[in-house]
Amino acid sequence: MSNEENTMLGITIAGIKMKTPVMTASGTFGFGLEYKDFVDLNKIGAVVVKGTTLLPRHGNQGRRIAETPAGMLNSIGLENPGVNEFLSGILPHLNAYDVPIIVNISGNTVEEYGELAALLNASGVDGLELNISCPNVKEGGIAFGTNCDSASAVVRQVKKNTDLPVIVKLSPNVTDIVAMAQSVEDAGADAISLINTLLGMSIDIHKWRPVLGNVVGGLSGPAVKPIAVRMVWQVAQSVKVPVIGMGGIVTAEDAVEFMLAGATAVAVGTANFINPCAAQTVAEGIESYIRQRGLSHVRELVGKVNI
Amino acid sequence: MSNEENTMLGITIAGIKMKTPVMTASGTFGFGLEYKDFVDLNKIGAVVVKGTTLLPRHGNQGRRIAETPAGMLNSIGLENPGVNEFLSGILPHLNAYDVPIIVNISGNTVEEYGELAALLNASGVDGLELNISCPNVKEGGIAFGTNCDSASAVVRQVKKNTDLPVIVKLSPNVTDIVAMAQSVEDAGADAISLINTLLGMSIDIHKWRPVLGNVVGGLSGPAVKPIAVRMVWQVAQSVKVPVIGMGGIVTAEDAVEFMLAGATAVAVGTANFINPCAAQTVAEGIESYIRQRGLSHVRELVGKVNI
Amino acid sequence: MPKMVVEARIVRNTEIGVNVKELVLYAPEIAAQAVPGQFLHVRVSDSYHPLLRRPLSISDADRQAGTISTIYRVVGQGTACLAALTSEDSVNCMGPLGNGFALQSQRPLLVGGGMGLAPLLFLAGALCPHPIEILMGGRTREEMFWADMFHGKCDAIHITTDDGTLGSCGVTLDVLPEVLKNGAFDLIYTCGPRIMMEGVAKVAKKHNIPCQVSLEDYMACGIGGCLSCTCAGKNGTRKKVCSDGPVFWAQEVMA
Amino acid sequence: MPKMVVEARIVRNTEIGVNVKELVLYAPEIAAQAVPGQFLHVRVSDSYHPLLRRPLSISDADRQAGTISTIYRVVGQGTACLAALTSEDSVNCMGPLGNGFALQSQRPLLVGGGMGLAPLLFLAGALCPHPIEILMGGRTREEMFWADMFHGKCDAIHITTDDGTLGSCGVTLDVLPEVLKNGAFDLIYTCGPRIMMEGVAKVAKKHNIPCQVSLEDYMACGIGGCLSCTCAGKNGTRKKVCSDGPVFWAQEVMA
Ligand SMILES: Cc1cc2nc3c(=O)[nH]c(=O)nc-3n(C[C@H](O)[C@H](O)[C@H](O)COP(=O)(O)OP(=O)(O)OC[C@H]3O[C@@H](n4cnc5c(N)ncnc54)[C@H](O)[C@@H]3O)c2cc1C
Ligand SMILES: Cc1cc2nc3c(=O)[nH]c(=O)nc-3n(C[C@H](O)[C@H](O)[C@H](O)COP(=O)(O)OP(=O)(O)OC[C@H]3O[C@@H](n4cnc5c(N)ncnc54)[C@H](O)[C@@H]3O)c2cc1C
Ligand SMILES: Cc1cc2nc3c(=O)[nH]c(=O)nc-3n(C[C@H](O)[C@H](O)[C@H](O)COP(=O)(O)O)c2cc1C
Ligand SMILES: Cc1cc2nc3c(=O)[nH]c(=O)nc-3n(C[C@H](O)[C@H](O)[C@H](O)COP(=O)(O)O)c2cc1C
Ligand code: FES
Ligand code: FES
Repeated sequence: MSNEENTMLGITIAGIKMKTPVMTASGTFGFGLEYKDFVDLNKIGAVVVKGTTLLPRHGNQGRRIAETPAGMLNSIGLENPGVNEFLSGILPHLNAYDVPIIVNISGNTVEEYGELAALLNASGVDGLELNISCPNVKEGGIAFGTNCDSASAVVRQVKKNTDLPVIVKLSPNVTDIVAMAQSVEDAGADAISLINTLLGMSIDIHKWRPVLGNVVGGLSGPAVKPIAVRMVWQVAQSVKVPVIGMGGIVTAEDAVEFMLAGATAVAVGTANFINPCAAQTVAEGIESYIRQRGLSHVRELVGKVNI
Repeated sequence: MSNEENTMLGITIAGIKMKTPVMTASGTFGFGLEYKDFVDLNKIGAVVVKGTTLLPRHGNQGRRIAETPAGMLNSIGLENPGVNEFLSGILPHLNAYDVPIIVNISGNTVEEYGELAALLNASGVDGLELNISCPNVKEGGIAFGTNCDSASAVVRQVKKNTDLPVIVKLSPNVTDIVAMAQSVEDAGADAISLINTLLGMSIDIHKWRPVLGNVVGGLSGPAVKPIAVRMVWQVAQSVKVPVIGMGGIVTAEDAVEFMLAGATAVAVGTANFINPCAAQTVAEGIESYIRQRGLSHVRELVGKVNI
Repeated sequence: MPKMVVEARIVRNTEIGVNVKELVLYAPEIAAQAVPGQFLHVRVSDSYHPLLRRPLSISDADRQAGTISTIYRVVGQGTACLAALTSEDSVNCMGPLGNGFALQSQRPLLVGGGMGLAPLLFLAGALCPHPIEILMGGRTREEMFWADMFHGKCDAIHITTDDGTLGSCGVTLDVLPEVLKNGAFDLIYTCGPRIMMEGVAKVAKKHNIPCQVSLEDYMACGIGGCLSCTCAGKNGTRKKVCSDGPVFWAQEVMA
Repeated sequence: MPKMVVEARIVRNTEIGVNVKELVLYAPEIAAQAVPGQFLHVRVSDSYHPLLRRPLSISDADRQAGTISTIYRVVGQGTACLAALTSEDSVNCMGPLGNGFALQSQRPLLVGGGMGLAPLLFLAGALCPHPIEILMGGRTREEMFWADMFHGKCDAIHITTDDGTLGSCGVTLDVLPEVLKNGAFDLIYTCGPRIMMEGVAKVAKKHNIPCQVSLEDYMACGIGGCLSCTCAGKNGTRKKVCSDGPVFWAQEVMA
């Protein structure tokens, strides 16, 4: 990427400098390295790694994904090798690339979030994303993301334990997304990302059983895009911190829609499964779009929807 | 339809006898008569008419629908000729058919709901469906559907003013659908229908404007089906009154999925736009399914998902 | 006139202009009923993406052959799906929908712009053998394959293009006054961009000539059931473009 | 071995059995790399419905011609989309994915059931000129077009069908002990229904013959990034079927 291009797409979110505003959504891009044959990791805005927990997790039993119209359900259940293995076994490989690494973390208790944050307050990590909204783990998980007070408690605890920028990822499974966003902002969030998946279910009508081993799972993909755009638009108007938009982004046009709604950056999730180069093609498409519109920088799109 | 067939699909919900468990979702089937060239109205479970208000409404300005991946947004804004015109100009024509008529009503205040219920406590009307969840009107609408107390107040007021069965239609735009369902059941609901549309938004990236004149609109269609199935499953386990399931049903297989999740009856909405005969083809398909499984009645499906 | 939904075999789906195709369907029941101004509501794909049908005006109906035609421009995903179909495919098709043009004119003037010329083609055929004049507008010469299609059906064809590459340079409204001066028309039929139709209706009113317009709007059901497409009629009435129209008397829906 | 994603032209997509088709793609970069046991991850439609790719084993790779093949059964929406494509189309295709079979065997036995025979076909070609025996099972004679495909590649072909319409009546596991008695195999490769592979692995263990199994699971990414497809490995390890497999030594993933 030439310098000039850098200038058109380069952004800074909560102090994290990114070459493009296109990140990868946690859980859909492994630890980044899995995609290196398809994407130049040096050209991605930021790699947000798979949700990481204090101890290793095996995740949920049984079938973990189901296709739905223009979407998919997943119930991975936060399978991951645990924070220590991440730090010693994975992070060094990732740090061979010139790309910001954001670690998505999940805890069962407020204290666990704090512990994770402390452990990850390490060189080579550029930011934390708090997953307070995973619908796939029974012991809490989603509860933090649907209650303003517990969400704030998590954020405060994390902020106490880290110097890194803290992004809080919101659940869409709430009545009032704006109240959630304002609570975590008040508690010290440096940025807000949304949306995580919507809680859904599929039933196998031949077997009379849930399709997923975990019964319910999280809905993602193009199907959810209108809900995500609406929430990003509502939140972006109501908070001062930058918003990272995601939910169904597959094309550059989708990304532009989120940015017009108020997102400073975006993330591609399910799209990585459709097009393993998505993070790069979306960024390239945004740049063409900007050029065609005669703009000079991607920030000129942010929040520019005319109501 | 032969008698035997009647017996396989016939159900009673809150005292309303239906020949099939397939109703039409409010707002997607006009007042029924619009579809008479395509569907034999005598063979539909029940016609749920377009949302009706005390006074005529012109609805929202500007573009009212947008297509989204496997779904659509609408912001009709409850355009309707008002309850008086419905009673005098439309209902008599509908009553020429042998099909239960359920009137979907919306008010701006608790009192308006009561007044509507009193006016519709008329012969030729078989039930009321309370739309406490329309995301498309500014003056309240959705507020009733996202707060347990105001929802209960609406239900109690309506029950005071009518002898008809009262179905309460829930909004999916809530953190806790079960709490909403239990509140309206406690307040006297005779049945619960769900889901109404999810609040969404689309932005035109050429014009930098919302696609819909009303900025936001309600998402419906196959895209939302996994969310609807999950909510029906959660609610059916938590209330004693029958549940009417809807949200993305296009085929008989979709309908069976909702019934296994716990719906006693279902409604087809957006599907009517794809296939104007949907209400009939879905019912026929359910019957074939039942026969193939060697069952004798559709009720043998209800809530039978094996967890 | 009962409406119906049929699985219609594609007879042909051929390019007739740049990004413009003519689709001919075998649908004898619809062909037997269709009148000019009515439209089809076509399921362009079996998948849920795109989800909704696409409304397309009927540009011809051949009762003998049992076929109906429509002429469409490929503008987005739906019309692109349609363009990919071949004579081995069939499409699910509702029709004939809406109300057609009033056919009592003895001395009609047709004013059409862009794809609005499609229903006027069917209309011109139906108004024969009365002498017909048509005023048609397009962006550039390339779009004016229409002229060939109206030859033989019309006594006079007036053409405008935005860039002057065919006929007069300008838009139909520039030429309309002169056309009206030279002919004693008893009805003006217009279909095309909203702004053009509004202009035509205004001029028609000034000249005291009855005028029919054919409106477009985003449609879900196509049959009056969803209220996606309503517009304001006179005296505070509401009109559904799909089932009260798409053809209206200008004064019903325009100031 | 770098993985890649290519837009592959369809050379042919022909029916070779009841509801079974062979798809041949021109993808020289993938053909140059592919080894038996690897798979393709195919985007069956440009629309979002179906949304995800479909994993299909590579059944052949012709480096000279630059083509790769896959044999698939039409079971649902995705494979139906694929079946509708013709040599005028292309498909977006990731490959070659996963790890292939160990090729060191001098005296291999292949045991396959149903569509699990597809990767074994490629394997049989690669193991030549060693003497190969294959034991294949299917429901009924109709499904056993496979036998023709393995002719010339194998020295002995043992067949079972559930209904006895071809070969022995029963399942592969019924015949396996006898086959093992008559040959001194140094490696058993198996691909097919889970229950069959588990049975084969057990028998192999009893006979002290190394065994490779090729697992299947529902896959989103196909490259180890989503954890849709993980299973339990020995000693509490986790294995991703897509990137640690799909081929495993039996004792890695089975009791
Ligand atoms: C009664 C009626 C008759 C019509 N007859 C014809 C015809 O004979 N030939 C023809 O080419 N087109 C006709 N149209 C317009 C045609 O329906 C749209 O061009 C088509 O639906 C676009 O679908 P798409 O998926 O390709 O484009 P989309 O991706 O949906 O949209 C592409 C562009 O088309 C515009 N558009 C989409 N739908 C409509 C609509 N219903 N009305 C106005 N603009 C729309 C969008 O704003 C966008 O700019 C008619 C429309 C109506 C309502
Ligand atoms: C590594 C791998 C290699 C494969 N190789 C072949 C092959 O060479 N030939 C072949 O015909 N099939 C193969 N399959 C299975 C193939 O991927 C599925 O049949 C296909 O994805 C079904 O898609 P569909 O949309 O047609 O069916 P769907 O509607 O998705 O499902 C139809 C049926 O197929 C089952 N199914 C769907 N996906 C899978 C899957 N990933 N694994 C197991 N069952 C599934 C479903 O349970 C359902 O019963 C392979 C699968 C994997 C994981
Ligand atoms: C397979 C899968 C796994 C996911 N795992 C996580 C996770 O570990 N942590 C998290 O915060 N979000 C997780 N998500 C949610 C995504 O990061 C993203 O918020 C969501 O999928 C919406 O974006 P999309 O529609 O672009 O996929 C996961 C999503 C998928 C599909
Ligand atoms: C165009 C349109 C208009 C609607 N109008 C109403 C309404 O007036 N009252 C109401 O309760 N629900 C209304 N709905 C919601 C539907 O009745 C239904 O709950 C929702 O669309 C989900 O079902 P579906 O996915 O099958 O369409 C409307 C939906 C659509 C698409
Ligand atoms: S399109 Fe549904 S009312 Fe006109
Ligand atoms: S399919 Fe994504 S990890 Fe295997």
